[in-house]
Amino acid sequence: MVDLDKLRTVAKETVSRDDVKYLIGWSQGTFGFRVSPHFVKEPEEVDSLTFSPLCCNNLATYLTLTEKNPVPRGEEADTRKVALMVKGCDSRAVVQQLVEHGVGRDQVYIIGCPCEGVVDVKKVEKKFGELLEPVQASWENGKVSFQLPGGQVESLPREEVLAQNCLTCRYPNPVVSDILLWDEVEVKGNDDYEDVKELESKSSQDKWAYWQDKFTSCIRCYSCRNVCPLCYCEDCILDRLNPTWVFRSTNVAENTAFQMARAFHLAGRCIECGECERVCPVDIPLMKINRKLYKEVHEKYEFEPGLDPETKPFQASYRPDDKEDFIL
Amino acid sequence: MEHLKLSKDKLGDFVAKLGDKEVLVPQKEGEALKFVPLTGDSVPELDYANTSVPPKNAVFPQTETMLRFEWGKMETTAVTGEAKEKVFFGVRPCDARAKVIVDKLFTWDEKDPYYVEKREKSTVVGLACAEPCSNCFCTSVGGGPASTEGLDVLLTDLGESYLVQPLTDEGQSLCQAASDDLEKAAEGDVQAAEKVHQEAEKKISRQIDTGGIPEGLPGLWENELWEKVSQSCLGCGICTYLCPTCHCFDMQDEVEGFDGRRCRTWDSCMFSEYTMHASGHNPRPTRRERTRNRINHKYSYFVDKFDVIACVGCGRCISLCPVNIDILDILSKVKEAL
Amino acid sequence: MNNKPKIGVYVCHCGINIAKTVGVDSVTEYAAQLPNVKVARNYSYMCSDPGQLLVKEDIKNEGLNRIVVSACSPRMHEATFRKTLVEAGLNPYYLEMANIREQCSWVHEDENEATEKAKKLVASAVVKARLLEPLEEKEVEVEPATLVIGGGIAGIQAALDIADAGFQVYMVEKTPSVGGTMARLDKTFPTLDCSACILTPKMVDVASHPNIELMTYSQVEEITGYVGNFDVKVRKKARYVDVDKCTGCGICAEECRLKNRVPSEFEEGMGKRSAIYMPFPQAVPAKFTVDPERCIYLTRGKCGESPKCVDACPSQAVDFEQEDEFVDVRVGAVIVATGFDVFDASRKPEYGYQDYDNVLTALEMERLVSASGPTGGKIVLGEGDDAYTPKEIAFIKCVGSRDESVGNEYCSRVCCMYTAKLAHLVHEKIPDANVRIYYMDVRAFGKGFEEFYDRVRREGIRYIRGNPSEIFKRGDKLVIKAEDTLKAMPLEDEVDMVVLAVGLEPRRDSREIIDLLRLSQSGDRFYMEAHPKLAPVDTATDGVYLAGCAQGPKDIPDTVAQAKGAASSALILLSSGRVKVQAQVSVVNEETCRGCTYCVEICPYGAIEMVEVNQMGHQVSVARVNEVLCKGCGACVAGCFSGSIQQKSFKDGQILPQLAVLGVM
Amino acid sequence: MSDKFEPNIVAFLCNWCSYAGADLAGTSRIQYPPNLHIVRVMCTGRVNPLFVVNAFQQGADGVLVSGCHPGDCHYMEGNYYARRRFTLIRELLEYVGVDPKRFHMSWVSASEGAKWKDVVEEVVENAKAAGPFDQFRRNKINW
Repeated sequence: MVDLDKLRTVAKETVSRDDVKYLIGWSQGTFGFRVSPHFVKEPEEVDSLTFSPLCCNNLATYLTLTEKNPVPRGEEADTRKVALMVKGCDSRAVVQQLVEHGVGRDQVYIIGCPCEGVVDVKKVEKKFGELLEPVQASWENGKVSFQLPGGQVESLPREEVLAQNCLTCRYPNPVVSDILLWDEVEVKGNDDYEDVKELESKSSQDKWAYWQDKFTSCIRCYSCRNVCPLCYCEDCILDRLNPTWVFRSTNVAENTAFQMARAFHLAGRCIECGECERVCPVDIPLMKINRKLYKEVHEKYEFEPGLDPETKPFQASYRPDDKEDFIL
Repeated sequence: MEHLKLSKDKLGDFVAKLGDKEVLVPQKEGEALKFVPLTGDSVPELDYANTSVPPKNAVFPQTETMLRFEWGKMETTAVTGEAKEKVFFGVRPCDARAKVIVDKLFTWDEKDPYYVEKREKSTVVGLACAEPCSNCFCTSVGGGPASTEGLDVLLTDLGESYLVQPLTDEGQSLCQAASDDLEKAAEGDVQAAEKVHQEAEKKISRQIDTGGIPEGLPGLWENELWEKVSQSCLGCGICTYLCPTCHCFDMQDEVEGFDGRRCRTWDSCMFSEYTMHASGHNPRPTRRERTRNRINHKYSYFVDKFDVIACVGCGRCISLCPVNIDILDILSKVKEAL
Repeated sequence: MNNKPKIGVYVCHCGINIAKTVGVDSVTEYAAQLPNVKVARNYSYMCSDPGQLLVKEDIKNEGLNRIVVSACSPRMHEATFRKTLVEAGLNPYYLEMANIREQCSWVHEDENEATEKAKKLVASAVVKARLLEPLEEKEVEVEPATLVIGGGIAGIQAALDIADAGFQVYMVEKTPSVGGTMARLDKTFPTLDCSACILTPKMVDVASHPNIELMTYSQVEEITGYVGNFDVKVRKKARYVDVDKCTGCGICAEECRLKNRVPSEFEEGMGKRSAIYMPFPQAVPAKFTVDPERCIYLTRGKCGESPKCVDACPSQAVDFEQEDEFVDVRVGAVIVATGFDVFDASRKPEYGYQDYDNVLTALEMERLVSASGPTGGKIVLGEGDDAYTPKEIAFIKCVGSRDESVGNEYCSRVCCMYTAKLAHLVHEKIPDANVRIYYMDVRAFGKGFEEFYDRVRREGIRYIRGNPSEIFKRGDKLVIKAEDTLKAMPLEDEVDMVVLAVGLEPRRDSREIIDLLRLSQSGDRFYMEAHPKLAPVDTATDGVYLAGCAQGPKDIPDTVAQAKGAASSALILLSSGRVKVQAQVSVVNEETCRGCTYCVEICPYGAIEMVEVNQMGHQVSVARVNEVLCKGCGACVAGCFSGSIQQKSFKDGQILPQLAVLGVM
Repeated sequence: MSDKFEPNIVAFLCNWCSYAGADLAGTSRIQYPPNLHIVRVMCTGRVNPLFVVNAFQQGADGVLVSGCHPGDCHYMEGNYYARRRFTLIRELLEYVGVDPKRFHMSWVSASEGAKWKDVVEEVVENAKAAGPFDQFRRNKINW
């Protein structure tokens, strides 16, 4: 069961350690169902930290997103740890970053928060409309209850409000953590890739019609790439001009190439946190692409990323008896 | 110009009468609402708060060919004169104001032929806001749910009919073309519309007093508020690409085999490549500088040049930001630090 | 000289090979108007001296700085034209070739199809040429030593040549003695000189040569490194005999409880040996070895009170505590002389080799006729008192060669002549024997071969043209069912003895050497030479050479010639002391590298390591390529998501424009 | 026959096996359709799967990647990595709606000139059946 007092006391101790630079957690957003990532440097700031079904951000992205400012002459680079609160999927992102040396195990202090699934803001805003006053939410034995403005409490079944990948989530408990805030939750989800299979069964024309419509509306704002904890190249090849892989212009040809490159670069790496789909302003079902490759890697190679920090990266390893069903 | 009335069931014929012009209406594509050409004789439904993609895309397209060239031939063929007559139907007043603001830039010291040509060929039919979104704050930046700036005609929803206010002679000629669907508005209709506008204005609860911000902002250059507000920023392009007043663009030469084109594409000051120098040095290396620049440009530099804040308070950047960075929260912190 | 690309395009006619189907003039015209092309010519033979002169003149007069040669395959003449560029003072890597012969004119008859395709291939080459960068071939020291794998005549000859040239040689032989298959032959065709007489002196030379370190009863465990600097790990298998003490007296073999009860491999199983043995009398080194699979003490842990060989040995040389020893050596070149296996005749069941004792393979026959063989050279069949000398003897040729059903389509080159030799020896030892040879063809192609073949026929040995279909027993005689195709007469031939002229096959364990040295196999599964005509002793791996039957069936004269060839190739390396190393290696852009170590995991040669770098005050770990270890495969480049590691001459920026040109035209 | 669609195919061949196999088909004068244009790389491990997407974008109707049989790679492991990468990109291409007949991978060794001909014919045949590729091709129309 979520224990906010323990969360805040642990946060306070962590931030006041001298080997911790700052702690990243969630705090109530500025309006409606929003929650925003919160960087806590001083112990007093911990009180605004929270953990609720609204905390959908995968904070692991900040471990690799922080740009390194040039260190002024004479000063030392600040190599203290970063403390991070992680849900089940977030911790898998951290594991994958450890596998790829995106971050060192000694550079991050992981605070695990077993999670019973986060809310899909679009689903909820469709039900309650885009509210202004901040809303509180919490898990109540299998349901999610919302304290709406005006004191009214509304509790809805998980299936109606949770994000799609939370309903099928098999790793709600953090895979790696230095400290676990409360006891682990029972695994409810099971994933049989229904959405992927349903699209796979369609004909080539139908599939292309489906994706063509989606990719045409892509405005290449790169929020899907920048929110992803595993897309952290200094200078993404899709932005680069020499060589130019993808033109800057937005049309179905360049957008498809961009989305396929992003999906391929996540093959055997994506841990299905669902952030890319959440942030897309034009609602492209990006998880549907990632989950296709996740399914292939899982079924064909019995490999799931982000579970064991010691494994070799999937795309940097092979087995001589890998399947080859289409090679002439 | 005197007011007219259009009953809702005549909306379809009114739109059909807009002649051979291409009519752009707000329509859903997936979950996202954006301005797309009306197809066939379908009637635009107008019960929406605001489109997630602003109408700027039609006059300042995300990708626009400026000129074409071929291997071996020394001259290039400019791509102008291809703009088509367009009618924006159901534009919110804030988006219309945004066009006026952006016009100032594109007709500043150098008339931008591509933009100006499209702007002259477009007529804007606005729809006053009856139900503003939770993040709207147009009244704080000189706009309003029924402001008429940049509009040719303003419609106000009166229940089963619309009050039609032609505002410019463009709007006037438009209404003449569809005169048989319109009837003279009664005095009561005008008061009813007036009441709708006042109520809408009251519903806008988010405010910010922008007094002192344009002059004070440059002084906060090294203030630590920028660090605090930009820490969780992802550096993506949502708040700029979906902002009706953002107008930055990048020019690219795209070659295909032995011929190519120079095209203009949107760019965002929140991307690091935006200010990346050829030498690799970047004057705005981290998101702190970029966020600071974005706010300063809209609320200070633009005001110095054109004495209008380059923000119409549409609230898109607030509701669509993936990590809930709220421009009003930033501005309130700026006010404190002034 | 500013580096703005000025390209020269040269379209080759290759006589009519290209010009017959590709319109060379229209291709040249087309090339002339491509981007940055300053000069476009076509010429009948670009690889000829006048052809190369054309290029050199243009580089001088027109100031060309990129050259596109559209002619044959770069695998053929890339090196030639690189030399041309160097002679004209241009960096050799400013060259790009378009393959409009093997992959265009020779495979597409329709003229305009071939011409259109040639244009596209030229355009693709021109677009890449524009973006080529100059590369420097690094030079590395060469370790003045050679590793010879295999102690047969090929290995011995190569080792002696190199050692005589004054360089250190390490020879590794898997069996207890050098000599290989040749040591098991009696006489050698066509001169009939005794095999042991011409081989034993060379074996002794190998053992005693100051520059040769001989490691018999050993095998190569691991080879790493690159041309000029191979680090070799050799496993010296435990002999359980101290070679320094052993005098080769043989008392231990006499005393051994399994005295003469173990089938001798040297005698093809016909002779016997003890569990502690020396393969054959003239073995070098003349030392004894304990057979670990047969020795009672080693297999059961106890041999009576104490092993009889230990007690009997006058110099206490037998030592069952001995263990495998590992030796590390560093060499500049490797010569593979691992020889061949004889075709297993039981894979042709119709000849009854596995059923009847008097159906022998040619190698068994060699041991039979050999004076040092199990029967002291007498051709006898049967055991003890019912042994008899056969009268009717038949040879059958092409057993396991030129035969797709057993997967050996090739001709083993040696069977025709050794069959004639064996037939002659039989005739000599049993004057009144009737010898006949069933054959499809007689290939007596070498020096003195045809004369020897005539002489054998004149001695009354009958050649019957027809491949027997089956052999079965009737009474105590063998019946060969065959057809004399010249007389078109089917016949059943009763004989006492049949000798099968078995062919040569690649070693069963050739896979080990392939994995060690990254060799590839040609269609017949022998090791593949770099080029069958122009580079028969080289392999695809620099610094590794082939000698003898490892590269394909051949007789002793060819083997020795090839061994001397391999030795001279290795000596080129050793004598120059320096060698140029692959220039098209990978390089890392340390600014955009995010240190994910994918490339380090992917690199098969361990050529990439992570290094700590200070970037604007931050300690960052990035990848760095060791340009000497990198072989230039590029697997790391496609594995790098941020495109930070690129392979020179095959950069993403050089390949993508090719796709543009090939796509759009 | 003339208006019959002639596919334009881009092929990435590894220098040591398939390129040599194609050369062998040449020296043995084995005839095969001319639709296929070869880009030489040192190893299939070098071929970035995004080249395939880029080739389709830039006008290819079919793409082939051909290299050494597993175990024969001159650089030991290149083709193993290629096999895994191209299995994934093929699944992705098919999932996005690109006809699987457009992308092929093959193992052709230096001695398999005849097999090279069969591979080319099959690839060309399949591409012809799939028809011109225009799904996400960079066409100049919308410039």
